[in-house]
Amino acid sequence: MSTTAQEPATVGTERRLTITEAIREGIAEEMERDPRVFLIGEDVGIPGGFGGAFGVYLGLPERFGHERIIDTPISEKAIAGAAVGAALMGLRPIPDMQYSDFLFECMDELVNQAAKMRYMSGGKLSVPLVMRAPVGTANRGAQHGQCPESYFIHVPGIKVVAPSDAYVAKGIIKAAIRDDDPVIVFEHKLLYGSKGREQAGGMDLTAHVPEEDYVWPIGRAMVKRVGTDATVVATHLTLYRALAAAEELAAEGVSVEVIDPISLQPFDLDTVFASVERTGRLLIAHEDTLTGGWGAELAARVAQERLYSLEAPIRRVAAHDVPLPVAPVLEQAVVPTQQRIADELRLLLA
Amino acid sequence: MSTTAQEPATVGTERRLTITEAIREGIAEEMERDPRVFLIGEDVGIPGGFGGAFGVYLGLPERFGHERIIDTPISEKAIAGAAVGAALMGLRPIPDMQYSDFLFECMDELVNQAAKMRYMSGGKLSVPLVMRAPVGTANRGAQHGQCPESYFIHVPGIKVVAPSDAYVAKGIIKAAIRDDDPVIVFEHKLLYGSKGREQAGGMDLTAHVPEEDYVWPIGRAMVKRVGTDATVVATHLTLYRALAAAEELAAEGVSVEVIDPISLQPFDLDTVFASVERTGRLLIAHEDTLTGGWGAELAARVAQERLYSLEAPIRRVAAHDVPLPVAPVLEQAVVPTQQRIADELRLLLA
Amino acid sequence: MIEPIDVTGLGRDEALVLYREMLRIRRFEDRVYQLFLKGELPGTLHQYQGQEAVAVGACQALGPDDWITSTHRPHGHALAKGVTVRSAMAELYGKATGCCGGKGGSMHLGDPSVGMLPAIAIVAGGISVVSGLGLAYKLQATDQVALCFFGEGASNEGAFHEGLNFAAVQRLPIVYVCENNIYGASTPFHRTSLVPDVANRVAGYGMPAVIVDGMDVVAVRAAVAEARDRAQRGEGPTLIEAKTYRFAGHSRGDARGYRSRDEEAAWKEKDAIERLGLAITSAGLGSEADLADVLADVNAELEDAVEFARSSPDPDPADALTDAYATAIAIGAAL
Amino acid sequence: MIEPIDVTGLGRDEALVLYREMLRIRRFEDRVYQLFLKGELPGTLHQYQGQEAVAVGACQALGPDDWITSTHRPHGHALAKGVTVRSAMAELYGKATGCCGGKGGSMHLGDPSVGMLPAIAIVAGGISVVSGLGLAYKLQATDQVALCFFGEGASNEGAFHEGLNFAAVQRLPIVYVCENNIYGASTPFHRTSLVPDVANRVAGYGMPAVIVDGMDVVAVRAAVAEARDRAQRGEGPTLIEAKTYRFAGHSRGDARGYRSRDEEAAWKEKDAIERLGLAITSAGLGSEADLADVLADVNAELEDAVEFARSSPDPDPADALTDAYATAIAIGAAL
Ligand SMILES: Cc1ncc(C[n+]2csc(CCOP(=O)(O)OP(=O)(O)O)c2C)c(N)n1
Ligand SMILES: Cc1ncc(C[n+]2csc(CCOP(=O)(O)OP(=O)(O)O)c2C)c(N)n1
Ligand SMILES: [Mg+2]
Ligand SMILES: [Mg+2]
Repeated sequence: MSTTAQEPATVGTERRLTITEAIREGIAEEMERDPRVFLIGEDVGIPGGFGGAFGVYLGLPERFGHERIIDTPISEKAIAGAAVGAALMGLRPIPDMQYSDFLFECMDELVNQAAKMRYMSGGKLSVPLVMRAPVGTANRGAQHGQCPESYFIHVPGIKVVAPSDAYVAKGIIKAAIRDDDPVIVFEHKLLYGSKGREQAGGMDLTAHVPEEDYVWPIGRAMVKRVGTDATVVATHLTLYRALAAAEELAAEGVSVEVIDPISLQPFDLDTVFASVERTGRLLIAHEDTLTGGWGAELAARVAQERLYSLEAPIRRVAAHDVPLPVAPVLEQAVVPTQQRIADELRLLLA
Repeated sequence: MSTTAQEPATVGTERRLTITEAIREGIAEEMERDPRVFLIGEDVGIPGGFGGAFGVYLGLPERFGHERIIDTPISEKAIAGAAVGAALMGLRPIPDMQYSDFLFECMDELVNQAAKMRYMSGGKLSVPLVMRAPVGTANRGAQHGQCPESYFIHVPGIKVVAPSDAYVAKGIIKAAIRDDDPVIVFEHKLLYGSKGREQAGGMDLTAHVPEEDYVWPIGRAMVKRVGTDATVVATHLTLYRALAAAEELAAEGVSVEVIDPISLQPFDLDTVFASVERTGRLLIAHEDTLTGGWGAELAARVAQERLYSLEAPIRRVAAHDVPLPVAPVLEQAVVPTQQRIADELRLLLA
Repeated sequence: MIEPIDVTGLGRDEALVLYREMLRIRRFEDRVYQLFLKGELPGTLHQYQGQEAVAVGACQALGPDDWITSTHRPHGHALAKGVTVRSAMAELYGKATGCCGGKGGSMHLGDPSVGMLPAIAIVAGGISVVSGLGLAYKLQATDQVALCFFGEGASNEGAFHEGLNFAAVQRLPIVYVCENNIYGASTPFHRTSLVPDVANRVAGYGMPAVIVDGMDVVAVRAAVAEARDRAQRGEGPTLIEAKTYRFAGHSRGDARGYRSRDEEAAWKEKDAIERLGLAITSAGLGSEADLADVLADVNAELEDAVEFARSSPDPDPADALTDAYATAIAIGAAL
Repeated sequence: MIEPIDVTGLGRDEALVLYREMLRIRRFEDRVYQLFLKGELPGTLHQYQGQEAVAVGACQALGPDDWITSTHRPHGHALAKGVTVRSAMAELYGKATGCCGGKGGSMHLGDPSVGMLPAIAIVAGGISVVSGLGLAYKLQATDQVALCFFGEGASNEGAFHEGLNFAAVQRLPIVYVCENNIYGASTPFHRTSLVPDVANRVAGYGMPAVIVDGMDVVAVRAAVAEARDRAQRGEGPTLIEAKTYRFAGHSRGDARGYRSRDEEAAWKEKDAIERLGLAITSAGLGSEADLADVLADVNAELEDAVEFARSSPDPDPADALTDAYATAIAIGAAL
């Protein structure tokens, strides 16, 4: 895996897309290219409906028909189970989970079946499915805002990715569809670029997305901001808050490097190690709760592999270990804000 | 939380029990003491049946009747849901999960309901249930040997304990039943003390269990072996392998301290910190898979809070990141053996 | 043409209570929607307009010690069960005075003091949990009954199967009220089931099922009362399928492109509140003026609640970290 | 008194094939049990004696491209679908030559080359997954049919409800074969269901159900063949409930204290192998000597398999770390 990687410079006309548009385009291209790819989930293709809970699939049923955009009953086990079975038969299903909070309804299919079938078969079968599962708190309370990525880095047999911009999102959904293993793609609801979520902290985010066919390899991180004094590793909305905090500290004369790991399993440790070797200081930031979050694993790896590079204790900033409250003032007291990240950086550098 | 704690010296006649007997006795005492306590699960009380998958409940239906030892259909969601609801109404259910691998069938009830109901209600309700879930590989393959403790340390609202001897097992099951929060009790199948599991590595384990009423507080670790050169934190079967590895190293002149954390959430960090302050070296060992295991969280805490006490990188030894194979030779190549633990200790001390 | 419901045997007071309870929900939902559009309320809303007869009919058949479970669409259930308009409104505002102290929100309204669990927004989640309520009542030999509200879409979840079968086998004192409003989000029930009625699904559990006009509050109340009696006699659970319709979209911002305006108009003809109002005036149980008085009362109650919510304090940010556990464990200190 | 089954219309070869297939499973299980008691086999066993007519009848009605899913009790299904005795036996020994290379084991027997997924030992897990097999056949417009074996106990799982309903709505080419052997571990079905038959449970999905004598291999074969035809005509899934009995305990070491010896004896009278044997000799399709020849063949095949397994190499310990992923990620290096 390459140690650093950047979004390529814009070639030709700039074409700015939201993450929603980028993922839609990535899925459409793969459906065009490979007849084995199909979509399955609740409210994904109903005529006059939503095109999935966040509109990602709008227009796809008209292009690909209802044979390949399959609406289901509200039955997460059936969705995940059908995806596992179809993948075992050589198809490439994209099951949709509306909100990642509902993954808990089909954990058996994911943890005991999707992740283990290949191994149990002695390597004779594989399970190429791509589960889409939006994360992130947005004033909806305890059961509609979790970031459950970290549960899945703990499931051998499953790959976990978490794109945070439109360029990577398109590239990695295409990589995931082409991958022979089960991949869960976690996207953040407040980064979709849809209007009307500003109140909840939503960002009006777009990126240049080239027209040509490309993939972002699973397992490759991206250095979003180069710096020399400290390294921050962060995903999703927290990544943007970390970038803002880095700007804040730049004004104080501190140079912060910010890495988007993109892929959580496999993880591009090389990129993080190389950064920590230079900066000597590491802050890990995520919206998933602290204890047992993926930040713990990264901290443990660094504490084992790069202890002698560290000039200060590794710090983590994450959602506090509580369920999500709904009141905006409570919610922002739970998730890592720009303020908390900046404060943690100051402690890291003290 | 106290920093060290030992099994009390035997007072009066020694009474050695297996973990199975100790848990049965603990449950029986609490059912005697508190009419709100009841058991619910598959095959727990059928006349002529098994007394639960591991015989823990044998004799209880005769004492407490089928109103309080409730046999269910094979319906894990119904079991967990019924436990959550009954706990909300003030009862103290003990749902039984035969094998912890089946917890994935009721993750929603655990993660989205049991863990969050109190918080969502603004603290007005609580969910005092005790889920029993045996773990550990024993030549049964990928779906009957997992150690899923670590998923649950990541669920705010749930407590996680993992007793490894009969004395603690009785004390902590009683503490769990009296606790007002949902507690998952993970026991290791090969430590039950039942005959016939020697081939799979089962231990014929007993401990002195006093007759008087006592609890082992949730959140308190036990120093199982005092040492000065390195600290090992380990649970369940791995704990005994670590103790054996410590003996092995003693012969080489090295003094290893071994800590049984017992409680994984909350975690007795003080005991570990105090030990690491003295030894400067930490090895964490568990049968759960490495990536995202509870060892990662412990390593991260030490790397943040006691970095300057460390004289060497923190090491972890755990099951490799694969599903469980069934062939004994493969199985022992996956889980942490005494050999691997000893080797890791030697690296830690090098 | 709106047809009055049958109110034979209904007293004036009773009739006006049912009317008031339904109207309070309708006006609450309409008012809340305006406030939402104005940006006063955070998050999202799943509204209950159209289904009032189900919540009110069902809750009017319950005793104060009977608990209910609810769903992502709980406003109607909450008000019908007795959650105060003030505390419900404040909860939508995310205020400290809300029924969950600002920790629950629109999808988790509830209040133990009136016998309502925090609503469960996982579809069919309440079906799992309600078994435990019934089991607790059975084990303690109280004469309480638990009532579980859910949508027809929830009947496709595994929890429905496991929960109803378990309750049937254990003969638990539970009344299941399925609000069949035809759609689960954008998806019509007939695309998810080859049988037309949810009631068809429970014979396999040996459970009786009753289909009732969910736009007739008196009929709903009677069906629930009978099921509750049966449960109290120890005969076990009953499923009541109330045929109804949500007048609003699934959640805020739903343009309802998946259903026709004709269908909507046809259901508006069955408006439960208008049908009861017409029955009250035709049967001489009350005058137009009486109904107008009820409306005025309800509006006043609502404006009071809005004022209360607006002027209530935000929760203390520090409170975000309490209540995860009953017996505190140091957050951040312990793992 | 053993009654012969009806073999009208059955040819001699066909009859002897059915006999041989069943006998192979019976003898395999008996032999495996001895080996287990001798300590030659690791882990545990869930044995299939008594149910042979179901596996054989069902698999004989399938084509080679039709896949099956199986359960914690898969030995019979595996042999009936064509997994070789050698590779099944070697898998039980945990040898490299086993059908899963020693990674699966007794509860996960399977072999893609004969159309059998690794058996799924999570009760009802196969019901979830089989939908995808059916969906793949439908989307690719092949004429394959998927067959899902499960026990009556599995019909209490949420997966049963979600899976069967989804398959019905999608009209997937699936045959569900429920082996109702009365018990799920120690628990009799009647303690977990108010309806006597699993077949009662699928009307709610608009799915047809057939109850068949699971001790009659010809009857099972006919029922499955018909359901398969229906599936191939695009008419969707069928449930077949085969009434049967496991002669052995639930797993090794089960003393069967939860059922009576009289009940066991009554079911032994229905032994499917003896009933077919009697039918063969009575109908003149074969002689006692022919049957004895089959037994001798089967025994020879088994001893060869035991020898093969014993002399096969253990897997290489390093192989424990392969096959978790198709596209390798460095274990221990990557997170
Ligand atoms: C387990 C789960 N799956 C999906 C969702 C998303 N979701 C919320 S409401 C809804 C539709 C529910 O339909 P129904 O049960 O009929 O209730 P209604 O909205 O009509 O009141 C869906 C799919 C969810 N909240 N939980
Ligand atoms: C989800 C799950 N719950 C419980 C078990 C434990 N278990 C294994 S087999 C079994 C009984 C299964 O009964 P049935 O489906 O009738 O199949 P049979 O054993 O009779 O073949 C149980 C409870 C399991 N393997 N998976
Ligand atoms: Mg609905
Ligand atoms: Mg059975």
